[in-house]
Amino acid sequence: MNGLVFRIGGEGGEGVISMGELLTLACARAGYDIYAYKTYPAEIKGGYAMWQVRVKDELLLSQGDKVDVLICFNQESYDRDSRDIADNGVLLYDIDQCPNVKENTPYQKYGIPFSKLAVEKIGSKRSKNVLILGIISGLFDFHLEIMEEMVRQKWHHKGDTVVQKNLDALRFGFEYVKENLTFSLSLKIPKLDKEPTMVLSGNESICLGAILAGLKYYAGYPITPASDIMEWLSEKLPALDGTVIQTEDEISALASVLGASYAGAKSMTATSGPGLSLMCELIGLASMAEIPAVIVDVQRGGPSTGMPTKVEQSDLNLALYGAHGDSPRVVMALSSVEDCFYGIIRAINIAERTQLPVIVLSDQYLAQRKASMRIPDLSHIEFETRLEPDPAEQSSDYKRYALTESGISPMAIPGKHPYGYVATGIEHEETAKPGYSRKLHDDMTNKRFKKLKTVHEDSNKYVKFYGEPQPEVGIIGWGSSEGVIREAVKIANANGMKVAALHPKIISPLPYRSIDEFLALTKKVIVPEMNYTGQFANYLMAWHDIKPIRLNKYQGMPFTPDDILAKIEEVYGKTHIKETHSPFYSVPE
Amino acid sequence: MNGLVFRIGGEGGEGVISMGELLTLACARAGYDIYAYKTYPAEIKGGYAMWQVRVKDELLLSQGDKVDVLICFNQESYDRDSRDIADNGVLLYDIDQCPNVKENTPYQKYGIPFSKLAVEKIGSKRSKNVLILGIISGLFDFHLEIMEEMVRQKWHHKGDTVVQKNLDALRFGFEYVKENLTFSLSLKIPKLDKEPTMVLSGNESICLGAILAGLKYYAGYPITPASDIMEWLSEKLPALDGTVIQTEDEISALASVLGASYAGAKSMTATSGPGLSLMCELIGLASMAEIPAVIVDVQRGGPSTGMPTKVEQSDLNLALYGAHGDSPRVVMALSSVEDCFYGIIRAINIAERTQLPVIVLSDQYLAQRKASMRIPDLSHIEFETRLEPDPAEQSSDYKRYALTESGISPMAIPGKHPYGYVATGIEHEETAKPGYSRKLHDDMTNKRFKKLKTVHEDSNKYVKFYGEPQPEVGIIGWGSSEGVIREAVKIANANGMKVAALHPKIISPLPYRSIDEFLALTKKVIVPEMNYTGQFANYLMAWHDIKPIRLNKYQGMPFTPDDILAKIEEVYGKTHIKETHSPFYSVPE
Amino acid sequence: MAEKETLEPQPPLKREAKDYKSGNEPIWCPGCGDFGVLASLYDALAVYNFDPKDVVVVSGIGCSSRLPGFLNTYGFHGVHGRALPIGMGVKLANPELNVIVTGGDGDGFAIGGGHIPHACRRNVDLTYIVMDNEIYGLTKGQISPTSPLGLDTGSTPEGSIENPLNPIALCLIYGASFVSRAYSGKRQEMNKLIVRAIDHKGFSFIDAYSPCITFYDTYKIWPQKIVPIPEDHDTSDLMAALKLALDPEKMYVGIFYEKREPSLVEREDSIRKVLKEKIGSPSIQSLFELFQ
Amino acid sequence: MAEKETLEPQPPLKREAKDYKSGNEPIWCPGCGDFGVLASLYDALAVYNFDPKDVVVVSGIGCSSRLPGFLNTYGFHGVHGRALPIGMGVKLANPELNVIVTGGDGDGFAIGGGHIPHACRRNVDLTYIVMDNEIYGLTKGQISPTSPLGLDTGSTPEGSIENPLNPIALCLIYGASFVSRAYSGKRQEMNKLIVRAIDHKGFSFIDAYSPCITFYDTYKIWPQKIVPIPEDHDTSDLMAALKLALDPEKMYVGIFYEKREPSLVEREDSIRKVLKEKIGSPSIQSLFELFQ
Ligand SMILES: Cc1ncc(C[n+]2csc(CCOP(=O)(O)OP(=O)(O)O)c2C)c(N)n1
Ligand SMILES: Cc1ncc(C[n+]2csc(CCOP(=O)(O)OP(=O)(O)O)c2C)c(N)n1
Ligand code: SF4
Ligand code: SF4
Ligand SMILES: [Mg+2]
Ligand SMILES: [Mg+2]
Repeated sequence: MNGLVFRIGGEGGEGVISMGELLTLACARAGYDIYAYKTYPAEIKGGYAMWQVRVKDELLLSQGDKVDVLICFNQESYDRDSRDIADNGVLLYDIDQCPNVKENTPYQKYGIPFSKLAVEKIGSKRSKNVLILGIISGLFDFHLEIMEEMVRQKWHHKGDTVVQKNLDALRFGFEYVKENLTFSLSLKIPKLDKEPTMVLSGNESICLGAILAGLKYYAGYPITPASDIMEWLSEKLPALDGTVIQTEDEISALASVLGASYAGAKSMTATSGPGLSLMCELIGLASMAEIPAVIVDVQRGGPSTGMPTKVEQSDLNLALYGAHGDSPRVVMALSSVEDCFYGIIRAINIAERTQLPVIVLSDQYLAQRKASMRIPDLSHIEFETRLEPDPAEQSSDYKRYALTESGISPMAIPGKHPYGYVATGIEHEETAKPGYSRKLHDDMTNKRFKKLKTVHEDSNKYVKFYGEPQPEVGIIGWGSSEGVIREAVKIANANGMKVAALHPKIISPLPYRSIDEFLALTKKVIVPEMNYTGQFANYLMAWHDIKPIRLNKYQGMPFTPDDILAKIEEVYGKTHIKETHSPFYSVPE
Repeated sequence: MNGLVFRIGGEGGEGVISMGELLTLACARAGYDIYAYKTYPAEIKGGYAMWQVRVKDELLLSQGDKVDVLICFNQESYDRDSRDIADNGVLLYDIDQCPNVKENTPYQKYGIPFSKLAVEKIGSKRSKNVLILGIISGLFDFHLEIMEEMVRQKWHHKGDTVVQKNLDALRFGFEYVKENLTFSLSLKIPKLDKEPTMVLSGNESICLGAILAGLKYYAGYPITPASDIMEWLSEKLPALDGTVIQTEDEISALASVLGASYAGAKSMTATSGPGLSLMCELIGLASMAEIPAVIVDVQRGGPSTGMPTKVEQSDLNLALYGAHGDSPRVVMALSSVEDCFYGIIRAINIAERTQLPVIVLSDQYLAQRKASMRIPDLSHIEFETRLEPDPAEQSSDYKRYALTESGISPMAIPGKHPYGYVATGIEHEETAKPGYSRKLHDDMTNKRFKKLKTVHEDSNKYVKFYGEPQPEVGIIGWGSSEGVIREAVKIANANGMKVAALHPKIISPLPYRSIDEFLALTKKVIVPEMNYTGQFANYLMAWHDIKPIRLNKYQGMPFTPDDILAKIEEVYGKTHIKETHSPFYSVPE
Repeated sequence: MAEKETLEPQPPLKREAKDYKSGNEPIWCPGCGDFGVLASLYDALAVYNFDPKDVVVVSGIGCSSRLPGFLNTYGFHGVHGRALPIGMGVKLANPELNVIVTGGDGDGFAIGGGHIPHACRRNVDLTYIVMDNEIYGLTKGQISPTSPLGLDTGSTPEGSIENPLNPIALCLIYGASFVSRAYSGKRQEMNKLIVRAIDHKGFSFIDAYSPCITFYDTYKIWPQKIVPIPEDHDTSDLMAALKLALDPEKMYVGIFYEKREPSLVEREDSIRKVLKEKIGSPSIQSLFELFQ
Repeated sequence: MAEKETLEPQPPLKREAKDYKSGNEPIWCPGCGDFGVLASLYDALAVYNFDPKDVVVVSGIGCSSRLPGFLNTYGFHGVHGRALPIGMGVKLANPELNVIVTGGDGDGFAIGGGHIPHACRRNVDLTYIVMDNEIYGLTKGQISPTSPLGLDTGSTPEGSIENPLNPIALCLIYGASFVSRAYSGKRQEMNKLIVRAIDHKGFSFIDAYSPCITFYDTYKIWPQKIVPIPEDHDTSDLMAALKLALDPEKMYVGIFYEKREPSLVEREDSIRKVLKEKIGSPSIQSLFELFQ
């Protein structure tokens, strides 16, 4: 099987999303790799909602370009989505809800009265979604028993009658296909015999990783698309003797995270752009008072309230520079659902090790899409904790901000070590006493920045290289586009184009060495990012001898492999590199 | 006369500052150019305070390097300051308060019992400062009548007895010198016949310019070193039918500024780093909702609470990038007391014209030093107001965010125009209705950034070039170091070194053209800045083909001409440009 | 206030409720309490026959904060929690405007909770209507500062462990000069209250109970507890008002408290007067002279 | 709380006030009221004989907020206005610690005013001492939210036009479980009050009158108005407490209100218990299984 892309579109609240989730999990249980994402309206109720899942028997890197099977619940979905159907694809639509459907199409189509069938045959409009799952099982010879098991698990808590009704709907759909549709699509979904995987979203993956890394304190304020991190953790962390608290705003969230971390707990908050903007002052405090803290920013369309349910990668500048003064911090970008897991562990480790704020960038697309992931091998994961004063040398002149070789000073923990000291955002002497002499500020500034050195090592370690070892065209990407870029590179390589991609996971400090090595291979470098100003490209320009070929998409939608491929082909065909000195008041090329 | 540098040092609260102010104004009234600054303790009471004023019969560009006349009130001042005395300088010190004074010195020195004389001869310790002013008048043959006039004006409201007491003190000091000191310093301060100038601080200059530009609403929250802008305005603006309000925090201050500006008033706030950090979210709102707003940031030592009474230029990154999403704004840097006046007018003009937030960077050094400035010629100043809907074409389809050629759309004013619309931080259609379609976000993002184009013209206009037309070594500076750099260039040129400096006043958008032209002259470019990471140098590196030779001072003190000269000489002597690719985790070279 | 000559509400002259509707259809869930608040507001504006151009409706972020978009007046849909200071700026810049600030309980009492005390004590001339559903609607159901103890929400799966705030008592203690409550289920009453609140000189507060049918359906709980404030309640008696506000059983609707004190606009004006008497209206020349 | 076995304050065992002093001399102006607060705090810590390592004193920014530096306990001198949430984080991360939060009236009621309601209603287990001088000291004398109407300051040259907030009434209405006031001029009383406040389980609030001799010298005004709360005052009677707090003439000192309610730490613990009963202490394996 060469992979299938399913998309379900309809009105928000109609069950589009929950049906998509079931389908996704079923495919994963059958042994497939899956790659799913959703979009939903910013409006409160109603509006267009969509779930898309790609299913394949090998590692998936992107959501794909064309849709093989589109299921339309209503006309709006048809109007938006039908143009994306592959020529040899299939359209299933609710014949009563989609009055205007084109006659002649390259793809096959079946109008089925989903709602009517559900009401008339099962006696409940709500069973429509499960009925459609049955139809899909029938169409693709998909293992009904997997679906049945999932239905049982999902409605178990609602009692036997509800479970039975849904099982009836499932079976009805299954039979309906066999009896009514003459289906010429040859795709079948056999069951594979692979080791079990997890199916989870980026946000869920972050939660899982954080718990594993020893998270003990989480404070947050609801905001799309980060809220479900708090919601998920609040159902689990307290049972692990941790604390989850919803504070009155983001400022309070980060303030309490700093308090908790100061008191010895591994601590974290998650937010989206508006919350990160509000946190700037406290990021500076963490930097100055040297308090480990992890801040997850699930980016959405900006600026300001912007487009809360859409994806964008436009908070990089803020993550790098948000706080007055020279305030060192680490900035990471998560690149896949799996990377969310390992990345957040890395973030907590780095925060603990360096006593710095670590800002972790995710985005709406990554946070809410689902992917399969191998069960992590815990024996290979390292967990770091902060440097504490050596209990052996209990001396009376403990210096919280001692000037050490690495810049890292042992951090005494209240209640644990017999050293009172005052953590402070004022410039201070080694003892933490406020001080403003010229030399002091000089020394302390150097100290605070020196700590980034150890992270620079990580930075060069956690950078991925894909594609041709001797590329003619390069790509440097960041964040959630990793899979899409990798897929594009694969296709390009297969088509004979010498292309390679570099994908750093730690954005600040940059992996200077790795990037310079990459630039030594080729100077034609595409920098794709989901924003207008090319924040990453600009940042690269400051630190490397590079004239990035910008590829900016700012439409609230993620890149597709085709987007990247088109640019590769354009650049590959060229002899001269396009001039990309683009003052940012003009439209990036 | 070749210029004199006076410094007064003592305990905060002893009148060091007010005495310095009197001396400064007196010199200005005598027709001299003056350049004065102070440092004072962050501690609440006590601690070392200092006033320094340089006096010259031609334009002054910096505070100077060496002190010609040092007046020490106490031992601490002696310990800190005496090393700065010029070889042919003079030290006057309170013989009772400074027990440890070096014997053999290249400079002359006089121990005078300031306090004792004040108590014994005038009958009040408080008159010490005026007594010393008298001494200075005597020493330098300075026009006593100017001093007398000032004393009368200053203590006028306290009644005749107080005035008389101070006049007595003044005269006593004057006579004391004549009788007791054998003074070999040949410097005299004759009265010049120049047109009258104003003596004011950077903050005062901002207030004056803002009022002239039509400021009608000011909201702020106290913070060192910006508070006196609010304090000054609150004594004047209401009398001009404006409003000044101290809000509960900086967020509220900027929020109310946006409200007032939306309602049609030219509006402004001023703060320092911590306040700017808190304002990030609302800067993004101004950017997205297209509301003119001027935000003055009087920078101080950072990060976090840092060093509130010390200078630093480390908020540039935050000014450029502080807010999530791609949020256009204009960033300016004030470079002198005079530039504070014209610069703030420019800022208000640009905000009105572009309907953008304009962040204006000043710093503690510039805000609190005093300089003389010619009375502005009002006929040469332009005042802009925002584009409003054309009253002639009162149509019903007013579009607040109309997509125009320039990106600028007419802004209807509540109460004035018959068009209700909703200003919003959510992505929106031309009518201001929320919308999230792919094309819309694309179009609107382009629109918002296009507005910067007109500012780019200003940017190339408001850039200063100093020095050799064909330099071998260049300097690009920003902000308050302009005078110091200019003076260093002057000296270097006089010494035969081909050096020139470029000083942009608008930092974003950069004057790309002017900088490229400058870089075409020489690639050896020093970028001096008062911060650690080299924020401006990094920013230049992103947009220009430049390998800046960094000169970073981060000790809470401004550059001196010698600092700059030393670097010029170092670079000038070299054949190869130093490699300055300095990843910012390491100490900038 | 423009077009409003007397303190007494005028009978509708020309404009009706529909004349304040914008072209945008509300995007709230069917049954959302906010519809009732919006309708009452239309009616109130019609009572005063305000010219839409003289009205500014300011809001924060939340379901309720989308309200300005459904009016054809001026509006300012700002960021989460900052509606009050934005409204203050609007009013101070142009005191002729009629300023109404709206938003949700999260917007007002959580992230924006630091601004209410100051709006109250400054007696800013505006009407603040909080659409209180005791939940975060827009972010899909987490606790708000008014959620009852024990409420099971997305962020409190085992029930909220925080005592709720009492918005009426808060504003009374902050020194608000007009403090009231209404229920969106009773449109007539709510309309009358909004009319009274707009009429009030200074800061007027309405805690507008407005159920979120989707995430915390209080349509069945609240009506049983809601009772009008007794007729004999003395609205100038702060302690009596507090007593009503703190009643553990009943949810009183009506005017709790009302007093006439100089408003912020009036006080700013008096400062201007004092200052002008002292220094006149300084010419730019005289400002220059200050530094000579 | 570590080293504190019973709810009754213990007689000093070993440590005295001086054993809590750090090496740093206070940098306050001679005569500043904050000296009195600091001394009272030393004494109170000595009463409990806390090990300095088990005490964390958290503050914001301001003259008063420099206090932690003068103790040899742990301290956290944060940013302006955020001391309460920082303190909450400290306590929740390690409930064994004794957390005291301090700061000024500007720090607490202006920029930090949005956090107090939530600290109160959550009943966070800490003692909050506001050194209230009704002025901004550190920034050299501008109005604070408690400055009296008409006060002439750097930012209000013609007198403040804002009604002051009443911190006691505020905290009462926010649901604080211990609300009190003391005057730094009366050290004995203040010391006793701090001892009581620390003893209280949950959130305890002390409005600590502490004159700023430099920018608003109230040493002459206040003592005339300050009176102890009448002995017969019932500290469980909220309305009575409010009445005292709102007295227009007198400035009462003493305990206004006190109640025993589950604290945040206790409630978090009960949530943990409930959850563990439901899902156990999930192993990492069982967490992985959730997604299979
Ligand atoms: C700074 C910031 N934080 C968080 C959010 C996300 N957010 C939007 S509305 C909202 C709360 C909505 O609750 P409420 O104010 O009660 O309004 P309702 O939707 O219930 O009417 C939140 C947390 C945001 N937009 N901005
Ligand atoms: C975000 C921010 N804004 C403003 C300031 C400046 N600031 C420092 S202390 C202070 C207020 C001091 O008043 P208060 O809290 O009453 O303390 P006091 O000095 O009177 O003890 C202000 C406004 C700051 N440090 N940070
Ligand atoms: S979610 Fe609740 S508050 Fe929001 S529109 Fe729906 S019912 Fe109203
Ligand atoms: S300025 Fe006021 S509050 Fe600050 S130390 Fe001095 S007396 Fe105390
Ligand atoms: Mg709500
Ligand atoms: Mg104070």
